[in-house]
Parts: sequence; structure tokens; C-alpha cells
Amino acid sequence: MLPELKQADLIELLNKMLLVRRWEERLIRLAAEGPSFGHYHVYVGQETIGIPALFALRPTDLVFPTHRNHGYLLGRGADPGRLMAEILGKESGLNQGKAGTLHASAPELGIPHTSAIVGGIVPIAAGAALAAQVKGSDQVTVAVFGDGAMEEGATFEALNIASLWKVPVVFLCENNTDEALGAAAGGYPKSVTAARDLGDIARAVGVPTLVVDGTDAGGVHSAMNEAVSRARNSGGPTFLEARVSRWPGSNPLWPELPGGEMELRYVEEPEAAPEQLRRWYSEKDGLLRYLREILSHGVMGKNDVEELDAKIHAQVEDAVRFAADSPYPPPGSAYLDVFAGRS
Amino acid sequence: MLPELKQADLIELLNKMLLVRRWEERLIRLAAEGPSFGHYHVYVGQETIGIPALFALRPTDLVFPTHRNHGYLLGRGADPGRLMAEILGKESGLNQGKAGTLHASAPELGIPHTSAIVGGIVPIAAGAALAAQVKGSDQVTVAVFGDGAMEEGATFEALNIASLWKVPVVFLCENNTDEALGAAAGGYPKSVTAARDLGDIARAVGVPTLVVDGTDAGGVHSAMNEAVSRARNSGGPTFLEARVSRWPGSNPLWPELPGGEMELRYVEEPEAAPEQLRRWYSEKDGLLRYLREILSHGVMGKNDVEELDAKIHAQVEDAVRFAADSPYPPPGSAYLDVFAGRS
Amino acid sequence: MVDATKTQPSNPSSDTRELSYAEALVEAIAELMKQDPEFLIIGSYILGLGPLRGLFDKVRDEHPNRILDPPTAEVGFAGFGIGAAMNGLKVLVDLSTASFVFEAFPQVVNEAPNARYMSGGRLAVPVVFHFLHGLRGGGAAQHSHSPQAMLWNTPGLQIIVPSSPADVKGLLPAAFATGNPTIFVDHSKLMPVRGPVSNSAKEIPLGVADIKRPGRDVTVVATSYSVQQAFAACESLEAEGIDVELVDPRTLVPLDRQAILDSVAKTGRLVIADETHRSCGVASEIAAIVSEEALGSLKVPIIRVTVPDVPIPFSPVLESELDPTASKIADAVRMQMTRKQVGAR
Amino acid sequence: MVDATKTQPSNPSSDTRELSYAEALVEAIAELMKQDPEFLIIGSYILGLGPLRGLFDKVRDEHPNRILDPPTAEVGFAGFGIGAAMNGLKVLVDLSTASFVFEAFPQVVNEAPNARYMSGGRLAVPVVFHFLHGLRGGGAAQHSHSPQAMLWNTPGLQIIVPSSPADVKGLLPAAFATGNPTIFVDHSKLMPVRGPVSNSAKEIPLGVADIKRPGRDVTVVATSYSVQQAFAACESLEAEGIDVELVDPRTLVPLDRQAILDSVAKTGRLVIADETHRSCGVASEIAAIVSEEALGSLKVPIIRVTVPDVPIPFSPVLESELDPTASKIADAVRMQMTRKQVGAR
Ligand SMILES: Cc1ncc(C[n+]2csc(CCOP(=O)(O)OP(=O)(O)O)c2C)c(N)n1
Ligand SMILES: Cc1ncc(C[n+]2csc(CCOP(=O)(O)OP(=O)(O)O)c2C)c(N)n1
Ligand SMILES: [Mg+2]
Ligand SMILES: [Mg+2]
Repeated sequence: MLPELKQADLIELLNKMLLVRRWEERLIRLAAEGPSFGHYHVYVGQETIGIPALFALRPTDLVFPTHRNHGYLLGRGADPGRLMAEILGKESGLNQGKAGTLHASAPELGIPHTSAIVGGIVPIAAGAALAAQVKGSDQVTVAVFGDGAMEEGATFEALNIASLWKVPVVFLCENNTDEALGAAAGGYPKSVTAARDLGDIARAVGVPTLVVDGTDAGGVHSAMNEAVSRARNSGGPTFLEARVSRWPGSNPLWPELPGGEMELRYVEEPEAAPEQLRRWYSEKDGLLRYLREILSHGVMGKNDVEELDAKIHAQVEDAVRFAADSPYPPPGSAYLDVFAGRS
Repeated sequence: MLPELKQADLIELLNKMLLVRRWEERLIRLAAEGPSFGHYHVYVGQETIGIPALFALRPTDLVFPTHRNHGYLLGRGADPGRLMAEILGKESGLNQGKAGTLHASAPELGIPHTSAIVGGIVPIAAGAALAAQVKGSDQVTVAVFGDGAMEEGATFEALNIASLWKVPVVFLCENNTDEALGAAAGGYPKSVTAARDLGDIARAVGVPTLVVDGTDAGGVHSAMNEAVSRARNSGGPTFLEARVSRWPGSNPLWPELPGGEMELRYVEEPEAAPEQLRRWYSEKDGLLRYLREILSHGVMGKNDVEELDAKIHAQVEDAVRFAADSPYPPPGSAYLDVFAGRS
Repeated sequence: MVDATKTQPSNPSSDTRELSYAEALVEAIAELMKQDPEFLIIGSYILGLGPLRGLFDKVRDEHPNRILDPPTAEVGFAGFGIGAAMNGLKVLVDLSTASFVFEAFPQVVNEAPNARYMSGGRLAVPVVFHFLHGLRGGGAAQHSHSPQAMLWNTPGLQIIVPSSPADVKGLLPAAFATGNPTIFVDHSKLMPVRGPVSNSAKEIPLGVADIKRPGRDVTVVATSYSVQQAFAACESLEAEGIDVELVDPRTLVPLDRQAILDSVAKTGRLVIADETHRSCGVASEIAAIVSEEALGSLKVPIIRVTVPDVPIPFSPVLESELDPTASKIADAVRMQMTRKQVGAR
Repeated sequence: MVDATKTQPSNPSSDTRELSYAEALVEAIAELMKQDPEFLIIGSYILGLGPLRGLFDKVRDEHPNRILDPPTAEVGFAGFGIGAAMNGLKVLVDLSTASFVFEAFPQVVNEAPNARYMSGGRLAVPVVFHFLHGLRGGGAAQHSHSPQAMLWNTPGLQIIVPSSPADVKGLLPAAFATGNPTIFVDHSKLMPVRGPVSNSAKEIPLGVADIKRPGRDVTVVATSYSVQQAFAACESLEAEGIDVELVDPRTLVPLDRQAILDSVAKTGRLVIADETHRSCGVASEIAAIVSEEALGSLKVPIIRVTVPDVPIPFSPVLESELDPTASKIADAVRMQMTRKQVGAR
């Protein structure tokens, strides 16, 4: 279903989600061209979680993501070129090349820190929420993490403490394990947990839970609204699980772009997609689902969408050019920023 | 209720439980006399958990306890004098003075290792159970730990892995937090968990649970039998929670012996106990409850119990004498036993 | 063991009171709590398990809402402290016994110290992790750790190792003033140690060593409780006519290298006394620095007086066999005085 | 970076084959699995994320029931490995990237190494923890750790740091033969390095350094991938007429102190190259040992070539700025040759 938002917002949602998709597709091509920028993770197939979720927040609210952070940074308005530059290790990057893909952050946009350690971000985000509580502010913090984080004891501890202290945090768990190919396909094994329902873990320590289909932008947005308003009104934490299938290109240990970019015509004719992606484009891709909803509700016309897509393609090319043209930081800058007030 | 055991075993149960009680009471007096043997924890008030639980095991089964380990060591037949000597740091100690109270162990009695790190023993015990599974043996392993361990992520991780791999382990959680006085009384704060029921945490990751009144020796024994037989028959782990009130003398950070030793006459007239212990002796002390059951079922007569108690008192005095008379280890032995095959 | 009740001479004046280390620490915390309504404490076994632990109750009573007792969940509550600091609070996270920092390691060594750097200098993380390290008597293998050397191997953490009431009082606020993640290391045997604390004094700057005792013959560099042990050694050595210079770096990160090098340049003899284990310990780093930067000053080889590479045994006789006591420090100093000089090679 | 495909000369003979490091490691594991039905592996990213990772599939296919893929729950599965070892199995626990050992620290530093000691020598814990350390290219601050120095500060752990296919093949079975808990440290940049491996050779005893290159002028002590970097440095230095002796301790615990001291006695000049961070790192300990035991042999001050005390930045130019590369090692060696001798003071 479509999120309950004004038309302009619905269009902006699409704008953001399509930007993420095109930007990530381009990143995968960039990685294939080389030079390597290390191990990285893309947000393709999860746009309908993060972007609608961000729309339930105020700009002053905080978001703490993981290694799969590109969607959140772009969603919160990070410059696509500066994010790309960061991933290439350039001086013009969001973090002057110190972070790379795994750690890119934008404190000024309310994304203070990204942890690439599974489970690492969960207590930190909850602690930021504790600070808001101590300060008496009504700021809400969102911890974003994958299903894998539910295997780490640190996450369990954070859920328990957040529940005890009733901190204003939303635990947004992006469960992308449906149909994961697992280790057999050369990727990480799929979620390894004996829990039948990840929410059971949160409920065991008294954290109320919500679960949504992560390909349903409207469902994500409304569940997120519920969780955020509970937090904002001193009702404490919520565990919100959004479930999606893993995008086939994300399954291997190193992302791939099987069958090239998503084409807009898959909206109407997913059969046109390459064999191995046909099912995914017809049933599993939240972005295509959203496009179908936008079109069928007349929020935008086909031409509008094509125009938007062309504009975004151009924007992404600008970003790549900006990043490619940017110089590397001076080697000596490696020694800066360790401590405040000292180099 | 009385455990379903032969009369001789019921008597042996009492023998063991009373030994633990008298031995611990004596230890507290020893600590008061000095010199200090460091921070320590006693098993008073939990005898009706550990001793009946051990009676559900075979000698080849393994037990891994925590900082509150004295009851298990004595229960499995460790020499009371050698355990006392260990706690005083003597050469004749179970571990030549290297372990002390916090780490005393008896690999030869199936207690390979004690961890004084909250949550530390849980994955280790489950791993020992995994080894039995890999070896194709029907050995069962018991992880013993307090309610506090349920706050540690390590315990959560171990529960999940044990559930996934169906290892033959019993997670015996001794929840002694009922009516704990907490930090206000100068002790550890009482169990700090948002879980309404500790079993919820185990069930969240698919570990079946049992809960018993820890002052009910018969209930503990039969629940333990159920858990052990599930493990023995490849049914995987069980989480068994035994609930007791904390013995008032264990509440402070350093154990105390308020009102002196338990007297046998409290069996019949708990009002005779000092004020602050009256309620505990009448309602909460599993050992007194067991004594009452033994007597009312005619398993033993009053005289038999008194004789047994006198014998145990003498045994404990022997233990103290043995420990006191034992020499300290030679200082140079500090350097031994770091590595196998090397000093 | 050192006589804990004995006052350390340190320029007492009319402006000073004599406090125990525990009292000075509690005062420092109480002042921080009072000055800053956005100062938060997570965990409250700051004074350890000893008889002085009750001193902290006053602070707890005054600020019941800003002292949180967390579950036994160190990686969780350490992370809470980091997150709260990222969102503007000043946070003191008490891990109680140093050994429990291992539970919190993923947060303490792989989040707090990296966050500012990874952000490109945009994010401050004013969190201070506090614990009691070392041989406490009966802590045995699992409760006697001195993890400050490991943490020194982690870039991005300030490390503070006070040895006196005045130092603990002045260094705690200084740690928070920097806004950097910090490890604040106490020792339970320091708690009863008494000494003068100035009424007016404010912060002690990080990275400035204190010459606890000036001397001519041998430099002893010591930290934390080992300073007290070294002090006791100095006194017996003085009677033998050996004049020791006792250098207390007070902070490992930043380290006052110059104070150490200057002292070695003067004496030509160096003993390093410290309670971290020998290999890759605090003494190793100090020895390495001197061997790189002041080799020419050394008349005789360096001696490290540390805890050997052995887990800590329970038995008091075994524990003290491994303890870098005053008498072992004194022996090392004596050996420095009698050894053949390298220059004579 | 070193040319990984280049073979290291190491007495090749008719009895040897040339293998990559990854192949040699897989062979070692396969043989252990085959020899001992009670050998268990927990975790299976042993070869890292690089292109050679598929080599491990054969072992996995042959022993599907003895290679367990655990959840992302390092302290949990490390503890499982310890417990299984206490109950008689030989267990290889793979933590994949070294940085994840922090998650497992409570088990790795406070259970495994203490268990035997605390039992009074009654309990064996034959568990080997394996991980890939160091600068892997783009690992950035959270995935580039080299925790072997911290672990060297933990008594009770053997630490093995191979640098060649022959060494990894011979040292892994040796670690298990001792029955002691062990840290087995690999480096992803070593994986493609090729070299001769003897067909008949068995174990390489722990605690025996390998002189990877005999020389006269300067001693370079290096471990793990830094040995490869040092090797490359030696070659360019040879052309300049500087004859380096390259000492590879191969195991940190036990350490072959004598080999290091003998080499320094011969050359009088010492450079230590290592990828652990500078302060309290592997190089600190080696420098400290030499400054205690062989001060008189040193003609010039020691130089450590290490990773500075800075978190690892992502950008390749910044990462390589911190890398102890062959050219930095060569520069340090050159400096050793041109410095004024201390003896001349
Ligand atoms: C503590 C830790 N262990 C292991 C890893 C290696 N690792 C990186 S991503 C990943 C899978 C994470 O799965 P999930 O949390 O579901 O996130 P997803 O990648 O599916 O979005 C793992 C195991 C890590 N980064 N941190
Ligand atoms: C990781 C860790 N954190 C903190 C402690 C300090 N500590 C010792 S006993 C204890 C309470 C344990 O409670 P519980 O597990 O319920 O056991 P009980 O003492 O009640 O039997 C704590 C917090 C510890 N030993 N280990
Ligand atoms: Mg996932
Ligand atoms: Mg308890």
C-alpha cells in the first residue's frame, strides 16, 4: 500500500528510493572496473525499508546504521558525490576518506556513527536515546541493523537495558534472509538463529514488537510511525522487523549486478528481465512494487517516472565524476582526527 | 516433596546437603577470623537445588559451575578438607592453591572448570556437550549459573547455539533473587532483567524450559531427571530454572552468619531462630523443608538426624584442621602449570 | 604491601587537606555531577568491594536519576555510554573490576576510539571508562587484570593511571575536559592511601609527568599503585645512600616522553615498575621508547619489574611471588648500581 | 605491496612442492582432520574474503559434520570451542577477521588461558583460535586489527605468526600437539604467497626462530606478513651492499629470545618490523628484551617500523601511509648504517 503521505512526499520517496537504486547499481559497476575499494554492501532491494522509515522521523532525530548504510546516508540527504568520494577514499568524501563504505557517517545529518561490527551499533543507538531521555528532549533514535545482529549477545543486552530504562529508541531490524542462498553460494550463511520469530527475542525482555513486509513502503511507514510515536511519548523502545528477500546481487560475498541495471519496463513486464532475476523483479522488489502503486494510483505518470529516472541517472553520473575527479587526501592527514584538540 | 529415590539415597542426599550447610557456615566463621581469602560466595539456601540435581546425573556426566561452586564440589565428593585448603590457598588444596574459592575445580570428579565470570561458563559447558555429541557418547553436561548470567549476551548466544546444534546440555539456572535486598543493603542489585520470566529468553531461541521451586528437593530432582533424559536421548538442551529466596547471610557483598548456625530445633520451632531469620527458616530454607519431609515420612528419626549432624560437624572440624595445618605452596610453584609440557 | 595510611609528602600547604584516594575520587565525581547537569554515570562499584565503598553513597543519594545501575551486561552498557556521549552527555562508565572490560571490548576498543577518526573529526565521544586493576588480594586469575597495556595498543583512547589522591582529583575532570574517550584506571589498594589535596587546584593537564621524588642515581618509572610501591622502595634505598628519581607519567596516552628521557639522561639507569604483565606491557613500551630515543644515555641495561607472564594464582604466597613489590623494585635499583657499565664495553 | 607470486628461496629440494600459503594451510587442516576423528572446526572463513577462499571447500565437503558454521556470536562459539576442547576434542575456532576476536575476548583471554593453571595443571585445553590480522586493503578502522600484541600480554596463550607456506604447514599441527590454547595468526596478504613446502616434513617446533636470510650488517626481526615486506627490503638493500639478517621468530609464545640476541650480538644493529600498533606492540616487547639483555651489543639505537598509534583509515593512500612497507623497512635499515655509533659517546 502507499504510505499515507502527501503527493509531493510520495514523489520524494520515489526520488530517494530510485536514487539509492541507481547509485548502488553504479557503485557495483565501479567496483568491477577497479581499483578495489574493499569489501562493501549495497542497499538494493531494501530501499522500501529505509526510505519510508526515514520519512517517519524529524530531522533532529538520530539514525545509527551498519555496514549496509548507503541507503540511509542518501536518504537523509548526504551528497551522492561526496558519499561516492568517501567510498573511493577521496579527500572530498563525507569523512575525508577515513571511513570508506563500511563507516561512512554524517553527524550533521543525524547519522553520527556507522558500525560495521555486527551488533555493534545497537547499544550505541540505544545509548544515544538514553541521552535524549536524560536531557528531557523528545528526540527519537533509530538503531538499524540486520537479522544477523540478532545472533550477537550485544544486541540482546541492548534490548534488555533499553526495555529496563524505557529509552526512546526504535530497533529497526532489516531481515533480508528470505531465500538467502547461504554459504553454498559463496556468501555468508543465512541468518543462523534458532528463533522462529526474531521478535520473540525482543518480547522476551519486554520490548513490544511489530513486523512488516519490507517491500511494502506504506506498511513500513505506518509501523515506523507507530514505533516512533511510542518512543516520542515516553513509551519506550519498539522492535520493528521488516522482512525482505535478499536481492540476488547481494547474495555473493562480493555484490554483483546480474543481468545489468533494473529497467523501468520491468514495472509492467518483469518477464523481460534476465531469467535469474525474473521472480525477484516480479514478486520481491519493493521498489518495483512501489512504482506499480505510484502508477496505479496516478501519483505520477509513466513519463514522469521516466523523466525522474533520467534525472537521477544524470545525478549519479555527476556523483561518479565528482568522486573520480577528486584528489586523494594528503598522506599526512592520516595522523589527524585521532583526538580532539591534538593531532 | 521427597525425591523418588531409595531410602539410602534420601539419607545420602541429606548427608550431602547438611555437609554443605555446615561447611559453609564454618567457612564464614573462618573468614571472620581472618586472614582474608578474598571475595567469596556461599551455597547456603541453595543446597536443595544442587544436591538433588547431581543425583540425576551419572558419574561420567560433567558439571560446570560458577563463583557459587562449593555445593557442587562437595556434592560430587570433593574432599571437604582439600576444598577448604584450596580456599585458604594451601598446597594441599584441590588445585594447589591456584584456584581459591572463585575457581576451585575437580576435573577428576567431572567438574573440569569453574568460571567466576558471570555468563562465562555457559558457552563452555555447552561446548563440552557438543564434544560428547561429536564423539557419539551419551554423556550429559550441566551448565550451572545464576539469574545474573541471564543478563549477559554470552549466555544468550550459548542458548541459541545449543538450540541450533541440539547439544546434550542442561542449563540449570539458580534464580536466587526472590526478595533480594539489592544494592541498598550493600549487596549486588537484584537481578536486573526486563524479562518477566527468565524462561522466555530460552524459549525465544527454541530451548524448552522447566521451572521449579528450588526449595523442593523432589521437584528439582524430577525436573532434572526430565532435562537429563532429554539430553541423553538426543533431544537437545533444556533450560531449567530453580527459584529460591536469597539467604539473608548471602545478601551483603561479603557473606555473614546472622544469628549464628542453623539449629536443628528450627525444624520444629523456627520461631526459636533470631528475629531476622525467622521467616527464612520457617518458609524459605529448602534444607529445613527437606528435613521436615524426611522426618515426617519416617525416612530418618530425630536422633538419626542429630547423630548425622554431629558427625558432619566433626567432619567439618577435621576439614578446617586439615586446611589450617597444611603448608602454603612453595612460592616458586607460581610459575608451574601455565602450559602443558613447559613450566 | 605499602603502609596505606601513610601520607605521601607532596608540598603540603595551608591550602591543602589530607584525603584518602577514595575520598578524592568521590569528590572529583561529585563536583563533575554538580557542575554539569548532563553528566551521567552508568555503573556504581567505583570504589570496589573494599570497606570504603560506602563513601560513594552520598553521590548516589544526591543524584539518583543520573547514576544508573545496569544489568550485568558490560558490552551493552559500555555501548550505551558511548552512544549517550555521542549524543552530547558526558558519561562515566564504571566497569568495576578491570577484568570485566574484556566483556566490553568490542565497544571499548573498536567503537569508542574509532568513532571520531572515522567521522573525519566530526564526532566527539566524551566517555570515560573506569575500572580497578591489578592484584587485589585473592582476585585470582579471572579478577586481577591490568588491561591498560592492551588498551595502550589501541589508538584513540586516552589512558590515565593516577597514583595519589591529588592526582585522581585533578585528572578525572581533565579527562572529561578533552572530550576524548578515556580509560581511567584505579587500583583497589590505592583507595585507602592518604595524601594532601589542594582546595583550590583544578585540573591536572594530561601528558605531564610528575617527578614524585627527585633523585640522582637511578630513574624509576612507575604507574598507578606501583608508584606507591616504588615510593616505599625509595625510602629504604635512601638509607643505603641510593638516591632514586621516581617518575610517575600519570597518563600513558598522552605520554610525557620528555620527562622520562630527561630523567634517564640525568641518571643513566632505568628501572620500570608496573603491574601489567611483562610481555607487551606498559614497561615494555617505556623500555622501547628509551632504547630508541636515549640509548646513548643508558649506562646499564634497563630492568623491568613487572608481573611475570603467568596467570594470577589465588594463594597469597603465590600472588605475592608475582607482585612487583617495593622490595623487588629496591633489588632492581641496587642491581642497577652494582652492574658493570655498558660504556665500559 | 610485495610481489605475492614470487617464491621465497628456502632450500628447495627434490622433496618439495611449491604451494601458495593458502594451499599449505588447507593441507595442514585437511591432514589434521583426517588423522584425528576427534578434530573439530567451528567457523569456516579461514582463508578470508579473497579469491582463494574457495580452496577450503574441499575440506568442508569431506567433513561436513566436523565443520560447524556458527551464528555471528563470537563469544558464544569461542566458548563452545573451549568447552569442547576441555572435553577431549581438538578444536580449531575460526574467528575470521582478527577484529572479531574482541567479541570473543572474555573467553579467549579470561577462560582458555587460565583454565589449565587454575586447575592446578589438571585440565588440558587444546583449542586453537585462528584469524586474519592486519591491513587487508580497505578494512578501515574496524576490520584491520592485529591483536597479537594484546594477546601476548595475556599469559597462557601460545601465539603463532607464520610468514610462509612451509611455516604455516609445519606450525599448525605443532600447535595442536602441545595441547595448549593457541592463537594462530594469518594475514590475508599472505594467502597468495608461494613457496616450497616439503613433502615429508612434519611439525615445526614452537619457539624456534627461522633465519629467513643470514646477514652481517643489520638485524631485522619481523613477523607474519612483515617478513615478506622485510624480504623485499633485503633485496633492494643487497644491491646497495647492505647485508641484512632477517630473523623470523615464527612464534611469539614461546619466543626464541636467543636467536634474536645472537643476531643482535653479531650485527649490533636492530630494526623491528611489525604490523601491530606501535605502543605496547610486538616490536615494543622485542625492543624491551634486547634493551634488557643485550644493551651492550647495540651500536646504534633500535628502530621500530610499525603501524603508528592511529586507527586505520579507509583511503588507500592513508592506509599505505601507515603500512610498515618494504621501503620503510629499507629506510630504517639505511638509517641504522649511517647513524653515529653509541659506543662513540
Ligand atoms: C562481530 C562481527 N562478526 C562478523 C562480521 C562479518 N560480517 C559482516 S556482514 C555479516 C553478515 C551480517 O548479516 P546481517 O546483520 O543480517 O546484515 P546484512 O548484511 O544481511 O544486511 C557478517 C557476519 C562482522 N562484521 N562483525
Ligand atoms: C562479567 C562479570 N561481570 C560482573 C561480575 C561481578 N559479579 C560477581 S557475582 C555477581 C552477581 C551474579 O549474580 P548471579 O549470576 O545471579 O549469581 P549469584 O551470585 O546470585 O549466585 C556479579 C555481578 C562478574 N563476576 N563477571
Ligand atoms: Mg541479513
Ligand atoms: Mg543470583
